[in-house]
Amino acid sequence: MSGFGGFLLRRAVGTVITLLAISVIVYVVFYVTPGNVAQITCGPRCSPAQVHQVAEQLHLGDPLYVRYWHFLQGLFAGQDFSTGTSLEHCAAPCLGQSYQTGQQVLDIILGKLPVSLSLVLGGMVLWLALGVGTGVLSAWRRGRLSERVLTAITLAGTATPVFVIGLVLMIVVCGELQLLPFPEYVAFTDDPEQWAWNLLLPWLSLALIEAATFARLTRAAMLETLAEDHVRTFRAYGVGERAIVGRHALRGAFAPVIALNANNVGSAVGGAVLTETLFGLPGIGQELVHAVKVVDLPVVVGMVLVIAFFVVLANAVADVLYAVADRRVVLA
Amino acid sequence: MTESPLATPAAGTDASVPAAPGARRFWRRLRAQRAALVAAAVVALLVLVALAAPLLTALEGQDPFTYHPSLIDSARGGVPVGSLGGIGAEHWLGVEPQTGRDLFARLVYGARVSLGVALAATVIQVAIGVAVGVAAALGNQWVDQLLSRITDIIVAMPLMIMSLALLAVVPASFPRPVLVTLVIGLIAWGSIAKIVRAQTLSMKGLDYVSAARLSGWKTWRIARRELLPGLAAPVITYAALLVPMNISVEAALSFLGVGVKPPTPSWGQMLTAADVWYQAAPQYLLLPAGALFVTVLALTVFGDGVRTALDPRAASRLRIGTGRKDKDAATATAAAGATATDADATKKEATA
Amino acid sequence: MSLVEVTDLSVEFGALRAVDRLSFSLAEGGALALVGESGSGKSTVAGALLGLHRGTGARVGGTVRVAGTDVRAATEQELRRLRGAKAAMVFQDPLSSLDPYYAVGDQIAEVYRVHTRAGRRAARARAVEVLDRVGIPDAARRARSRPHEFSGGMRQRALIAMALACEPELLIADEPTTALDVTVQAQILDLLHSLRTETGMGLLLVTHDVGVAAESVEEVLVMRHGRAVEHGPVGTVLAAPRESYTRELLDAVPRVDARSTGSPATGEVVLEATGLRREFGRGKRAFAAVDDVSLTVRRGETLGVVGESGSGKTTLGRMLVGLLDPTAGRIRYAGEPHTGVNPAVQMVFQDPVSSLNPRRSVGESIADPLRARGEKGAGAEERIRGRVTELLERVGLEGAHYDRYPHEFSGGQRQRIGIARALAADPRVIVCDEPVSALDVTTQAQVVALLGELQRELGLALVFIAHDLAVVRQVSDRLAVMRRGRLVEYGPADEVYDSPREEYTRQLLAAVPALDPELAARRRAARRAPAAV
Amino acid sequence: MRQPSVIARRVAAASVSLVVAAGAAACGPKDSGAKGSGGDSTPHKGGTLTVLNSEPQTDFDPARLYTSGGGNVPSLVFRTLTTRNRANGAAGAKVVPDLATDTGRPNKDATVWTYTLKKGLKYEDGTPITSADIKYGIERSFAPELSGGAPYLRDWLTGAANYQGPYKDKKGLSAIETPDERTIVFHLNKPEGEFPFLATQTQFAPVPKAKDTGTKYEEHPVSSGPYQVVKNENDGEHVLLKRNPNWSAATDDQRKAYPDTIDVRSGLDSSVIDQRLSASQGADAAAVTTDTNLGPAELAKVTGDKELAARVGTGHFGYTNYIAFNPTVKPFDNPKVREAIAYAVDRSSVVNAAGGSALAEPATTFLPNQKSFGYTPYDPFPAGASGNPAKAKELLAQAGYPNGLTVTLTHSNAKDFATSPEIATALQDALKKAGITVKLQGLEDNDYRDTVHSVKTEPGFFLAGWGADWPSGGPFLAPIFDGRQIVKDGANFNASRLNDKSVNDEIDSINKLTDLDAAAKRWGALDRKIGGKALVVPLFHPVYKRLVGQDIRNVVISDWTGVLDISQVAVK
Repeated sequence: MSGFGGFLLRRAVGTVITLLAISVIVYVVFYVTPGNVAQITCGPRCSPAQVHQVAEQLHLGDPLYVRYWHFLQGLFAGQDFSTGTSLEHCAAPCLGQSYQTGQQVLDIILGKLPVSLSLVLGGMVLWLALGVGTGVLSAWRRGRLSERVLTAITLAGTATPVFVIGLVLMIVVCGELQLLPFPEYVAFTDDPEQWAWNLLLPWLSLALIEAATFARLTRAAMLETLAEDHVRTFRAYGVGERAIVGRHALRGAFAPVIALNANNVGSAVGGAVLTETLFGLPGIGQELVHAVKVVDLPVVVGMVLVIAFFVVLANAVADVLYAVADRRVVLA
Repeated sequence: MTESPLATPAAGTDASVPAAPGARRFWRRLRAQRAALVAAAVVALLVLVALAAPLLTALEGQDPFTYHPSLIDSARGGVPVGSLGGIGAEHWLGVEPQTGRDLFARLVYGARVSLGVALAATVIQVAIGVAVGVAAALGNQWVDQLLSRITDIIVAMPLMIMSLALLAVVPASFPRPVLVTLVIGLIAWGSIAKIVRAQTLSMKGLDYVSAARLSGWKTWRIARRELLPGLAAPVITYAALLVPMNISVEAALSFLGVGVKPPTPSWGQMLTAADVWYQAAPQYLLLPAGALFVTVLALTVFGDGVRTALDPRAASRLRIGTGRKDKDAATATAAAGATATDADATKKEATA
Repeated sequence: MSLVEVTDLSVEFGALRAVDRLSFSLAEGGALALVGESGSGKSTVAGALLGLHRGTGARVGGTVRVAGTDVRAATEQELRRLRGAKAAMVFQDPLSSLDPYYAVGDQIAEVYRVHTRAGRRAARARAVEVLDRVGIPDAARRARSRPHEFSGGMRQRALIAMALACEPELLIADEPTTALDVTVQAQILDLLHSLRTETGMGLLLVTHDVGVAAESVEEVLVMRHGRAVEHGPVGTVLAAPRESYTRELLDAVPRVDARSTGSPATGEVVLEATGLRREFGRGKRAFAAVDDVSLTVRRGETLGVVGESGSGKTTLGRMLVGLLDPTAGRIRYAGEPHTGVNPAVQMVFQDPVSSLNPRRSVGESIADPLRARGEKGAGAEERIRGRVTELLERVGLEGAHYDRYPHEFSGGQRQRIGIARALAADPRVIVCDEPVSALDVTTQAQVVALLGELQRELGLALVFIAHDLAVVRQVSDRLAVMRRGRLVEYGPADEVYDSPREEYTRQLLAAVPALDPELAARRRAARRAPAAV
Repeated sequence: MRQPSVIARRVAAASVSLVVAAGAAACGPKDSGAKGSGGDSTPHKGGTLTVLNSEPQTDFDPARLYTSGGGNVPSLVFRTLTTRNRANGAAGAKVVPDLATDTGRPNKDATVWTYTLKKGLKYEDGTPITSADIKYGIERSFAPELSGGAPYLRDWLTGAANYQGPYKDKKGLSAIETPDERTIVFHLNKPEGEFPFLATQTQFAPVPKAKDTGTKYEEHPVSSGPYQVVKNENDGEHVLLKRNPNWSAATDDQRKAYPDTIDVRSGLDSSVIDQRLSASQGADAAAVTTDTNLGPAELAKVTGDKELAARVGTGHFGYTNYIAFNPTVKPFDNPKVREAIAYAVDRSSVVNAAGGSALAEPATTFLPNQKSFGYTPYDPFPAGASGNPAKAKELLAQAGYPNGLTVTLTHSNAKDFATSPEIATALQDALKKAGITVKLQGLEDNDYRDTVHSVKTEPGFFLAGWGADWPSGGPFLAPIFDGRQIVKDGANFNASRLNDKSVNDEIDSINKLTDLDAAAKRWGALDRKIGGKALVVPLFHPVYKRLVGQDIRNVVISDWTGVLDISQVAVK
């Protein structure tokens, strides 16, 4: 299917361009951010001479385009960093070293990614179940009271900020009722059972926010399909209402839900910063917020690129899934 | 424009019953949905409260800034004295812990910021989104490619992070509420641009647009006279979903410490400070959370109502208006469906 | 006992009474056609036979008995058993009548299993069987592909196969061929005919096209505003109609064999196209919608352009007015090469609904060309309003309509407004793309007459693009027949109609439904000889 | 990896949790009748201690750590020449020998200090600890890659001003001599009686040159203390410590080291920490926190819940929050204006903004209210509990502003309840009563620190705070009021630009004293003298109230750190 190959190639090139453009934007924005990076890195009581040495060490004196050139060099060819006693080579794609901690940015990301992914993927399962479930029910019971109640509950989820829901949930469930342990990230590889128990609450908070969006979309898509001509055909052939809603209307909502879900997962990797902060999950979003506050440019650029990559990847996946689900759509 | 697969449209079907002109039809459908009406009333009330904030606080005889140290118990962390957090004749909704400022006044002034920022940011997002969307749809191949690439970048850019960076960059002398509005406005117009571009592209092929071209009008005038009125429906529908989203973003920015600065009160800020008082002074948390909840709920329900009223196909489901499916390609049918998809993608990252 | 027994049927949607005390009956194996213009209520009757109006808020009066079941009194259970098993329905728009996400075979199997206790595999086998029966080649494989992978004709055959699956006693066909090309329409009508002779099932055909009725039924019932106007054997009704409305209806039907009144004009060449070509799509998927077409349009003359869907006639039309830039070839207006939009060459569009901006008043739309020309200075508004009023009256409407909105007009009136807008630019050439295809026969005739008057009075050159050979015959002086983007035949109209040189043109003409049932039967036998499409 | 946003001196324990709001919500569950910590209170060895913190143990390298008294968690791994006396209250503010046999033997004018290492000191891998390792450890702290420590070594050691660390100039520091394996001599460029206090910092921890891996050393530093590092994930986000077999209690009478393992977790929300400690279920019963105060919810409940009250440890750390003036900016050049503001300040509303009287005490002196600082109470401009607007108006009239004036107060946007918006708005409201309209200028945290600490951009009127590197007047008064410490092109802390010869001379003469009690009295007197100039307006001193789990025993809180000492705590 050369069309598909062509599509992938075009999307890959587009992605690279987009990511590079984003990295330029981030570099420019953070280059002008106030806050003397050398002073922050060196420490509160450093003498001007020491600050100058640190600035030298981190090439902070170079003009913007030189620093960006180093960044590109690192990305495509790798870079060497001195640990004082030895030279440490950071292989391509090397996103550089954090000013504050000296850790490789790539290591930081790889350390944080599993947290964000487990939060988002778990959340996805719940928000799909909750969202699509509510959507189908409200489409099935359209117009009746139960639909109004369902819609109100899901809308309530969207309307309340996560840091309020999360906190109240945590204090009631973990504190008062002691049903769940207080959320603390346990790597999946170490202990899957604990991993799940600990993440149940963050998943629920994240899902409550997203569920309403999916409920609304599922309901709208199903109602739209129910108004199509082919539903009339099947009614004219005596097919029961339950089969019509179950087989045909739900199938009609399949494509838009997939597309939205892929987008959601993509942007949630970086966007779940509030949930991560509240539940103390060391994810990408929380790390990025901190890095911005201490103007740790390499970490910020690295993180933003990773988040943007997931968003763009998610959009591409959304398009492919949409085309697969609805054969009539041709991959542009 | 290839040959349409069907040789002729359905000549034989029953003639369409003449329907009321756009506006009247819209109001009739909107009135038919009780939930949307209630929501519209709530939204109107909120806007009124926000505008009349000084009047209301004067009525209560308080203002959002004066401290009342006597009304809080310093030894217990600044918990308000008196039942239910000091609710009484003098302070209708009690007093704020640690500072003793009047909660009712702060809530009412807070509405100004939260609603003001959200509405203004939405206007910016719509303006940029429509401009970019229409330009991309009507421009030549390169213009379309460039603008679409830019839109992809904006959508891919994590909203929260860029707000943090921009809010850190701009000197503090710049008035903060305006800055927050600009930041939210400048960063979240991506999805509306996509919707407008799709809708304009679909309208570009319509016969009355071709007719306008034939009569000699230039692209720009055609865009203004023919296309923009057609865009009103999807844009209004989407804007009604954007406002609650922007309110939540302002609250999130405050939670991360970069939102509106004290002493200007805003719901997001109150929530951020209040979350630790969950047990000691619950009303401090419940009041702003309740206010935020009611506003976002009302706006979302109103937004849904507007969408259903504008979408002719939905009208038939509600068995009002023409009673027959309008196949009129120019109305917002397709766009309304797409609206739900795109609107919610950006919302996710803003407040999760 | 008759298959269908309808007495005093009336159906009301809110204030509108679509069907008014209609009674008729259909014997077993019989074939009846409900003929009438849009708004006559014929489709509503078809729907009432299967109780499709139940639950839509419509008020249904009178009694309807189909294959022994009283539809109005039937319980939900009985109604569902009736639909598909005893009486099956085929709809007009094949594209949207099938679920785009499921394979065609599966959909037929689903319907089959509703009415029989058959297992999944048996149902699928049945689906393949009926698909084969309706003439779909390689039925087993095609059963697995999805609706959008079928052509228009194939999809309609699949729908008919779905109807056959449960061997119903009655087949209701609501405008089954209206959305198809004339050649494909002929094949579908033949298929219906052979199925009826083979299975003996009854047929209720709903159509606006008298010719289609003549070809396929024994009895015809003419309807108007929900009431029966005339009912009788098709031969007598068509040959000697008793009611004046029926006569009026039959007179308005264009005949493909009627000689055109106009004489070939000798005016100078106003518009000339040489070697026009237009490609769509990129790389491997590119295809030429119009391939090397050259023709001329003379002042005061009408050039007819005929072809089936996909023949490239609309693309050609849009290139002539400059809306579409040709990939190759040139257009010369009054001798000079010209690219892009040309005020002297205007267009009338096909779909009355989308040809006028619903949010602007009718007068404003007509005034567009005047304002675009820069009608400035004092009194410009009066002059414009005057000119528009003049144009409105010239196309048979009133000046007072200036401030009304498009949705307050009927299809025919909207086309007249479209013509007025074209005239506002004082063009020398008007390209009409399917101007009357969306209209009823009577309105069609009036609009065609209006175009003829305007041509004679203003010396306009007209390009009349359509798929209906009979209508084109009435208006054109010269004729171009197009097939897959190429000019198949090009010459004086009468010459091409009476003695077509190309085999394709002959096939086209043969497929046009004749008003005379005997002639139709002979033609059907002649057609049976060559293999089906 | 996360530097606390406050600029002032670090606290003894891991850095003060100034990023997270001071208050923390937590609602203790119904009291599940667990045995109070009082019960059988004799501590025993064994078990696992969990430390629940907000801030991670970033830069866990002796060269980079900036601690007061060797730090809480770091001092479990890095023993230093001297250390703080692990005892409750004022006794805990003294310095005692650790690796060295004594607290150091000065020469006549305290410019040369000699230390001798105890016998039998070993690293975790069994190799002996030598004086050369101590010297190498100090030299490392000068390398730019390992920046972050306190400035004293650079200022005090002769010829160390532009030394760039062992990686760049190999020959090392001449100011430090190691005549034999157990003796080390420090040569200073001016008399420093309080050198033994400096020797408690982690820079004085031994680092074997062979095992040094530069910036990677922090992942697995060689331990000389009772515990060794098993795991250090994400630069201090999760640190796991296990017993160091080669540590001998005989050579270390300060660290009890009861638990077998110590699990230090961070990145937790303050509300969660307080909630877990008050609930105290499962592993949390043997948990403590070193950086998160009680939240308003607990404060409100503590008065009623006896069991919970018993588990709260109250501590005082030498730290003062104050208003700083820049006399080179109008109208603050006029002392009357500064005095008027001092009178107008309402300390009770400021204390409430900082978390209430449980978490903050009003301050009228610049030195913290502890004996070791030589605290001598004085109040040059008595404003009473909630301000004296009348007196302030009177002074303003004298200063030429009869109908008040408008000024701009600069503060940080970080929620640290020290220089944060809440404190600024409290002051704004108070000064309004005295006719002084205050406009607020909130800056992002980094921007705030750069602006406030640079001579060129320093605003006229801003919030600031200062903490003790060690419990003595020296590190408090010198950097702020010593004229010679004004830095023209870098981080300057002498905001009031005071360059008074008598003050400078008095500082030098006190530095000569090695009798710390005598020095303390002199620092107290100097504080009162400077107070009279109204260069600063002290606001409040922080008070730490932190919960411990139910099984925690032997809670020791010294005045030096104000936080419970992990090396003393037991869980069995």
